[in-house]
Amino acid sequence: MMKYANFPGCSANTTGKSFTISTNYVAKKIGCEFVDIPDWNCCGTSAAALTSPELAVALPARSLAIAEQKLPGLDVVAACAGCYKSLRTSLVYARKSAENLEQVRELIDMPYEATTDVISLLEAFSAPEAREAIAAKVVKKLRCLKVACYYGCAMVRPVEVCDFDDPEDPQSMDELMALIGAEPVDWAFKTECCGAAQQMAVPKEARPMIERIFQNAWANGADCIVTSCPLCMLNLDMREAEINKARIAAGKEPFDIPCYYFTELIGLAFGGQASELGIDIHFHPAEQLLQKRAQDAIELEKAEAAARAEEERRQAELAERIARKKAEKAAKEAAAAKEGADVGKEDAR
Amino acid sequence: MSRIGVFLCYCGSNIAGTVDVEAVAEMARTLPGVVYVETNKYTCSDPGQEGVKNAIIEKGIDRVVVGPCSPRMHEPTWRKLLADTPVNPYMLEVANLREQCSWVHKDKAIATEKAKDLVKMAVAKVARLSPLHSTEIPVHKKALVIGGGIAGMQTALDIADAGFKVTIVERETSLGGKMVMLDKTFPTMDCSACICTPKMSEVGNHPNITVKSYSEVESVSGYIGNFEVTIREKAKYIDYTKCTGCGACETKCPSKVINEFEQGMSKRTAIYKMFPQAVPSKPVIDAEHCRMLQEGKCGVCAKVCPTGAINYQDEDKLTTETYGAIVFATGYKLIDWKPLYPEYGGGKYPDVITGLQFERLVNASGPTEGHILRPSDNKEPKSVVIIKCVGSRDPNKGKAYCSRACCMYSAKHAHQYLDKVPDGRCYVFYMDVRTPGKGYDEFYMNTVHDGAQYLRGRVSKIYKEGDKLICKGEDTLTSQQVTVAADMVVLETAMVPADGIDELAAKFTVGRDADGWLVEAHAKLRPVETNTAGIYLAGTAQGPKDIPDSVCQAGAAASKVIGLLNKDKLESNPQISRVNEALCQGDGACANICPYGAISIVEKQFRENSRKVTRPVAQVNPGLCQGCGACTVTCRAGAMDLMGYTNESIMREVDALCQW
Amino acid sequence: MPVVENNANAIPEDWEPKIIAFCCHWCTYTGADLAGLNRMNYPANVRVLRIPCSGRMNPQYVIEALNKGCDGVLVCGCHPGDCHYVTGNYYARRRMMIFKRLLEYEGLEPGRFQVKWISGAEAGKFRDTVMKAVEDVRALGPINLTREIPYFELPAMPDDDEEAFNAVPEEVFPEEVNA
Amino acid sequence: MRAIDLSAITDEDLQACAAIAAEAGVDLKDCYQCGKCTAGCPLAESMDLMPREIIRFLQLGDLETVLTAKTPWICAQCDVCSTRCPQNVDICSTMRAVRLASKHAGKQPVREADIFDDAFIANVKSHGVSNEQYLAAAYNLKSGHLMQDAGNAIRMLKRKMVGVAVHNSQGRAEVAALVDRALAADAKRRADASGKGGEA
Repeated sequence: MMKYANFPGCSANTTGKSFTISTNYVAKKIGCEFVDIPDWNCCGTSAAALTSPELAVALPARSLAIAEQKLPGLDVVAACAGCYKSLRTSLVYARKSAENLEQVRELIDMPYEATTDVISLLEAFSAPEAREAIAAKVVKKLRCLKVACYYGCAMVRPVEVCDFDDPEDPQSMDELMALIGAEPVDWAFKTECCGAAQQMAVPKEARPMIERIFQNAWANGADCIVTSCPLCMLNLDMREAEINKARIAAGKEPFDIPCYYFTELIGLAFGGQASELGIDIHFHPAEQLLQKRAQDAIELEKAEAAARAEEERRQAELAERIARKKAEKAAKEAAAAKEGADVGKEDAR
Repeated sequence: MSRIGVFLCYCGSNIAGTVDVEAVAEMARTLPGVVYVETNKYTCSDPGQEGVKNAIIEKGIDRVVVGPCSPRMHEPTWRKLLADTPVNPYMLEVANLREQCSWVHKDKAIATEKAKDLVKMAVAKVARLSPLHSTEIPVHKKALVIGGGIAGMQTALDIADAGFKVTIVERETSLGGKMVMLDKTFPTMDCSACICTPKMSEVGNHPNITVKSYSEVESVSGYIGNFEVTIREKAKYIDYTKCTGCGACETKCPSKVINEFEQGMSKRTAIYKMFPQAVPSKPVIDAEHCRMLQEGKCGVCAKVCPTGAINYQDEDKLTTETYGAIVFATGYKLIDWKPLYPEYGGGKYPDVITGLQFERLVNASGPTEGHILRPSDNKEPKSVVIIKCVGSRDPNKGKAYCSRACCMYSAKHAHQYLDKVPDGRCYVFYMDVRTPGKGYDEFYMNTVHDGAQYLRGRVSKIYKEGDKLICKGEDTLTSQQVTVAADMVVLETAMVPADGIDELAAKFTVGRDADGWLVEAHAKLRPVETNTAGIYLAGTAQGPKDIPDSVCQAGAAASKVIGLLNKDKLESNPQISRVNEALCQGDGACANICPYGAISIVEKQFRENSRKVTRPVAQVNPGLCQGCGACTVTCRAGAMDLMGYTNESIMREVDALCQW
Repeated sequence: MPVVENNANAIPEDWEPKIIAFCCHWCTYTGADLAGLNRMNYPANVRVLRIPCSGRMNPQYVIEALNKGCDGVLVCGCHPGDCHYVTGNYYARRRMMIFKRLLEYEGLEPGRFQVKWISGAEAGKFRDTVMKAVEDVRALGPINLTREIPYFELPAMPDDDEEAFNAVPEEVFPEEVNA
Repeated sequence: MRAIDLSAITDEDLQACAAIAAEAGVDLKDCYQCGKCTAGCPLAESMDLMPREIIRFLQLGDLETVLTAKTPWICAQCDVCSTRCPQNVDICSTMRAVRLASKHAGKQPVREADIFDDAFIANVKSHGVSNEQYLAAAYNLKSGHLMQDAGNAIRMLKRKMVGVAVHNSQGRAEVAALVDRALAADAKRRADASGKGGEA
């Protein structure tokens, strides 16, 4: 039974709407239950860490303490990578020593034992049970779709805090994509930072970070980028147009790389419609590519079917030829034996 | 009751100037057990020594206290003197009246009081000493060298040239080790094979050297002069007495296997010689990949062999021999960088290679016949990045230490690349260039003049865009991020101890440091000896080294071995630990802390209360024990004691000082 | 702890502290010899007892010395990491540190039992250590001044080693068993 | 360029640099300046000092240079430097500690970054959660970049991602109290540390 306490995060019903919709769609299909932490509050993200270490620990700890009391025994799932990192950082701090835990208790002024674990949505969907359920529900494999899985930095670093996948070349999302028939490409910017809040605070400095991510995905033959974080999504999807404008001005070819949440693509493979999954409200047009690849997949399947038929025909032909040869050989041998027998007879005579 | 003779020395005025020696002598006469006291102007002089000898015989003395200079100065002199008398040389105690009394105090009365105390202590101790006898250990005049790389070969040749028999055990099918894989050697750029293969054949042909290739040490027992070693010679499936090494079998074998010698960059057959100049120059069958041995079908090699040397029924052979000395020349391997550096692609880019792969690429007998062609598409790389310290100086991912040889061989690689690809570009990322060695810095500067671009900084990431490998680094000298779009990247990876050294070292009780290298007895003064007497170190078994250093150390280890084998017998130090088996509980605490592995726990049968009882007791190996006494304190039962420094004698010394 | 802060008044005028120094043969004893060769000067209150290695140092010797009226004990060996016998001084360090805490727990003033690492080259350090130890112990006064030490005779040891070891039970050799 | 008079560096400067390192849990002496942090930094090209140089100036005790550098304010806290550092120096935490020290010293080398974080925390304090549209508006107002992302705001409105309605956590009063408590604890720790520093 897959049941988790859910930490929705501030963007769940705003910029991360599509992520929430598609996650709920997938969760329902595979029988995974998410219970929102009652009265949760903002994790504080990097802004809290850059204001005060105490604040960075206290903000997430409050939501975790509530989860511990109200939803005992359930692991907390955070869909947003930023929330995931903040929650885990606070948790790891509290678990480090009894003094730390006591300090956190004082800061949040609540009972707290730091017993509830925090995992990311990607981790929850990568669990063996979830993967089996996903594999069972796929009705339409997303063949021909070359995806660059983008994990971002908060999902895998620092290693002491986020230790569920490799910090340089994580694989969990690639495996999920392969599970639904898509082709994950091997690319190098899986865990490069998208700039996070700095895209707002220091946009001029931070924009090249996004461009380089698109550049490497494109150079490695990806059709699209798949993410697991609403902030990464916002930075990539919303700002692609602006980057393309600058590229055109500089005489460079613009990118045409739509971005998806991994849950959207899983939903699609379950037979969901783009509008059911929130794919229709992306900034960069996201539906055409999927339609085109679906068409490609149909053609590929046709071609494969033709190739299979051709192969069967050749096999049959070959079998027939072998049978004919065998029959000829047998006839010849029989003749020779007869002749030999005749010679023998003559000799005997 | 003991008959103690006390011989006090004036040492001219050295002692007598500050100590009233006669007063001390007067006191000594009153001490229990003392039967004779004599003073002398110079006891260590010939007449002085003669006097001592005469007194011993005349007065029937059975133990001796001398009160001259420090025992560190003349203790051996006194022991030698006693050896010529009926007194056992270990029934001796020296009171240090000069260095630790007369020379450090000015007031005669006070110094005399102290001298009296020192003599009291010595008398008290000597009264409790018992005679000790050194035993003679025979020395088997034969050495075992483990490892047939350049260090092992040099050690073996030096020992063999001195006239002693040597056996080399080599795990691989041929001698040569890592050196024979290299293309050229810095700083002189000699062809490595040209200077290494003659050594290999010299070793192979030396009348005093037995080469056991494809063999490993199975077990060992014994001690200095008498190591009994069992060697497992793996099945070669070829009768070397019949094989002529013609190579017909290799040309016909149908199985193709990844070639380890070429660092995985080409294939070899299942019946193979490691490389053309291998010694012994005969093939073996790699059983794991042989179709005949795996599936029972094939047998091509047996069919083509003109001398009928193939024997599919061959089995491992065990032989046991006794050796007087053992040299570890087990060498190194390169660290497996792939799991450690995912940011460098973790092995998924075929054109990110190691230095050893580069050596094979640039070698005329290598997989590309010496043309530098990158593995992915066999194109000549026009831009090469060399990264130093991959796994070295990186405690986060690899090893904290510096691998010592990389600065030089990376300069060599840059030089070789620019030599073979004159229109190519070469970038070397480094943190420091360390070139202490004759002609080394000049070599590095020449490489810089060849056009190698040295960049001070560590590369953070290598990734692929198109068919280029993008290397992101910082030139810390200008504080700029730099990127290079390279065709090929060479990682100069750290040296780590060879596989299996942990087990081997444990068999011989040779210590290993935190990184796994074998530990020398003293970093400065005994660099080629181990803490186990009779076992020596040569080459990179002890730590990262280049070829000249390995050869030097090999010679040093050989000279130690020759010094040992030159002796017919060793005299054991009798001042070693002794077990009181009545008290020993056999719990092995002593064995656990002994740094020399000298104590073992054995089952022994005793007759106790008219019954036969079998129980474990500690046993001290006199060939291994060095007499430190650490075990004596750790024994809870007090069963362990140190001869010459027994608990009883030290306690009485203390008592003498306090109460007499 | 029954430590008397200042017992200057109680110390007899003609009293001289008696200190025993257990020195390892390879480092500290050599350093002490070097102090002599350099004609350094230090108080004569310390008597050196030579042991092969600080790892040989049995805590019992310290008890014996203090019990029999020594005013202070020094234990000196090679610097950790420099032991002639590789690991002896590491064992000594652990044993002596624990033992020192035990003695202090029992009420011994810390100055009476000191452990120092002195190399064969550190003649100066040997001199300084001796001077410091003498000074410390002198300030503390005679050992039986600050506490009542009941005289306690350790169980008698066999008078002669040879006899002690002759007491070993008779071993039965395999041949004998077979026979 | 300028010359640094190393003998003019005061003990207080050295102590302040050590305190920054201590807050970050870093031993500055571990760094041997290989530059791997800078090499992998996705923002280094926009920084006035390389991340490696920040560590170097801390090693030297040049506090003023460190506190006025833009680098820690441009840093996106992506942790790639710390993950790859051969000597396990947590450069990312050091950046954070430097930035906080700079903030508390009243420096504002990159005004916008400081305004953004303050606006974010103020937003969280009043609503318990972050309301992106109001955060952006507040940021634009305070930083003077009035039109930044205005086009994107319209696109978001069209997609009904944002609206005028404010989301509030039910426990926003509790959250506000928590923020105050945390900041008070932070201030107390800093005061204690500087008090100690003064004594030493």
